[in-house]
Amino acid sequence: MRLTAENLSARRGEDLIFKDISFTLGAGESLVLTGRNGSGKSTLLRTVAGLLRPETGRVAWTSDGAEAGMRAAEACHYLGHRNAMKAELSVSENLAFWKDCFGDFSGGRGISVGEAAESVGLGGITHLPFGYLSAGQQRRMAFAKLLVAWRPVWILDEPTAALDVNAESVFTTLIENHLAAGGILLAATHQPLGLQNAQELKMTGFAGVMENVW
Amino acid sequence: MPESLAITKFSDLANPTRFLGLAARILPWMAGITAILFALGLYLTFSSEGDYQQGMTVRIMYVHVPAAWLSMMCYSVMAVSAIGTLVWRHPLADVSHKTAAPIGAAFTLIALATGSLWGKPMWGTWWVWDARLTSVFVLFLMYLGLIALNRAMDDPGKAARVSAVLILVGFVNIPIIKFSVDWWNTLHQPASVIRVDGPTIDKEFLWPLLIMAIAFTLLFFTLHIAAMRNEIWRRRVSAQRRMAARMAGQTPAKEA
Amino acid sequence: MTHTFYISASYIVAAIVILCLIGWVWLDGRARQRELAELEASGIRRRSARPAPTDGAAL
Amino acid sequence: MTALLLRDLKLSIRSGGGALIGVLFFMTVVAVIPFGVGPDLNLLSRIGPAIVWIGALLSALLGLDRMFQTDREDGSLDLLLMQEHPLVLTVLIKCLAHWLGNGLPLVIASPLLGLFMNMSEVAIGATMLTLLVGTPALTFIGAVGAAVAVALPRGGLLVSILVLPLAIPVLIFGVSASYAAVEDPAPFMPPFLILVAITMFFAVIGPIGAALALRNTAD
Repeated sequence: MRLTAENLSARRGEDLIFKDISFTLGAGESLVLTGRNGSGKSTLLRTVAGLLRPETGRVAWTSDGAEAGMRAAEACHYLGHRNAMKAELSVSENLAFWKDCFGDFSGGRGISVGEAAESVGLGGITHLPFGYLSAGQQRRMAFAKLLVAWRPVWILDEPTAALDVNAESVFTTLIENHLAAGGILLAATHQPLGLQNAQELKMTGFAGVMENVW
Repeated sequence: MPESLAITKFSDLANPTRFLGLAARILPWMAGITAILFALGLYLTFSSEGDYQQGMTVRIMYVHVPAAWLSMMCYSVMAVSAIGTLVWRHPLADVSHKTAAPIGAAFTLIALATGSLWGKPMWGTWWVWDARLTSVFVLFLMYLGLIALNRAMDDPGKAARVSAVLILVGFVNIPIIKFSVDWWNTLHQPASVIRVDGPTIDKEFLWPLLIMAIAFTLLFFTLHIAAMRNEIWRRRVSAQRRMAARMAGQTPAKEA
Repeated sequence: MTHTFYISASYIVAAIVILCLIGWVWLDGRARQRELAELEASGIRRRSARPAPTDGAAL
Repeated sequence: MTALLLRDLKLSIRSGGGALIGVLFFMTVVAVIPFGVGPDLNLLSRIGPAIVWIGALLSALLGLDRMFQTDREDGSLDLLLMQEHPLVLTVLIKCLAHWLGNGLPLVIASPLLGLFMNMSEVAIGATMLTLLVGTPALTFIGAVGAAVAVALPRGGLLVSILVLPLAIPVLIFGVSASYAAVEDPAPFMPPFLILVAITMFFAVIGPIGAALALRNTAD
């Protein structure tokens, strides 16, 4: 089970944000991206998640059961800046929808909606409309979305923004459990997540304009 | 609690809790009286003779006229509530004009449908674009627009103020509807019950019509009070849910 | 078509609309009361009702 | 996939949903026509099918820009793009939900407006039938426009401009089938079958085009 990136480069508009990034992550391994604002952390994460087309290079997922040529994105959970939850629907409706839509990836099972809300510490309020929750609570529920369906790779973009210390420790515990279960983590963050033996990749940003094109 | 004295005071009726208590007490009575009046009215309606000019179809009048009357009265109730919202910033006034809109739309729909069913045998067409019919149709659209406006806004307080302004602006339509048959020469017959020189309508039709009109009016108030009670409950549920969400944030999160 | 058709049609239309209206108000009220009861059951009360729940406030 | 259909339907019915507003706009547009052309019943019944069709077309355009926009704003679109299901299928389901929430109410409201335009019973039936068959095509065409405009600010206006020219064939055959039902020499079936063909054609082309646009506008 391996997530591989080879010679990735990507651009935003005409600017080359990064180039020639390669890494390999096996079961239980994690990679934390650091760097100042605009250094390309989010861009790299979106490229790995298949939401941006890489300028060069490729992202590949290899494991025993996987068919050749499968998109790596299908093995990933992506938690971006936005929570991907509807304010009009209740928390449980939101989570149940995503549970149904995601389906379980081979090699694991998601937990139920109630248990997922319980494990982010908000068990009693799943019947409330998502819009009634505070920003921190919304973020926690968005995190619960990762638990309802199994994906080996978690791609987290600033997961702990808008969270207090207490909730951060809950997140760290959940991430450690995921890694212990053979998961892979790829995260961008300002705050240290408090993970042991995580690899770190420092993004510098702006690798130059596309001078070879024009 | 010394509530027996204060209940007569208007300002205390403002208290939603007091309103709920009052509503619980009078709603069964109102519903009962409405049912009795409807039974009586319908009995009189079907035992009366037909009109020599319009034949049996005059019986449509006993539904059509009260519904048309209510469509205008409901808007007037909403306009008064809108003043309550804008001038006194009364929470019950917000609830009142919000809940009256669907009821008004329903009665306007009845007036339009029965009018159409009356027009087909009388005029040979379902619909004509004359002043009375058009202005009632505009009223119907205004009701629907107000419902849509209330649904589109998240904050009920702001929605109430915005729709109150719209209600008051739209109130110009009510006199137009009332006097359209006098001002313009239309197919629709002029008023025959409420006139300065007394009703021109035959006594035989007047009684069933009056009873049906009172029954419809009582039905409106029964439904309106019940709908207001529902709306108050809805806002309570929403407030308590918000509070529940806040409280869940304060309790320490459980370690997974 | 006979006049009876138009008369019965208009009474039926009026009856259907009014019954829908009554049904909506009735069911809406039932649903709201159930939600309030659920909230009550999960231990959430109005602030004014918490010390000594009276009839009116507990509704 | 059923989950996506149900979620989108729920969203279109709950507060802020477009179903009621679309119908209301439809009624208003058709109701202002008699003020413009005068209350001549013969004239109204002659132009009735065309007016109802144009009203339905404009109201169908009204809600189109929100089709992918809301999902993009809250980030759901990213997650939908990542899934295993083919994106074409996801788009097709979203189109279906959008039509059920916004298109079908227009079809249901159209007989009422037919009465207001003094149309005959046959004409009303024909117009309703052609709208039932034709409005899905508008949704499928609109999906391409909505997907192209999803990343743009003020995309709503642009969607209308992009979609209207493509919707003209639907309008032509919808209206001509409605007229053919009432005017004797012209047969009803040929334009109606062409309308069915157009809808089926766009049911294939629309989701493919929209999926392609969504993949390429991601940023």
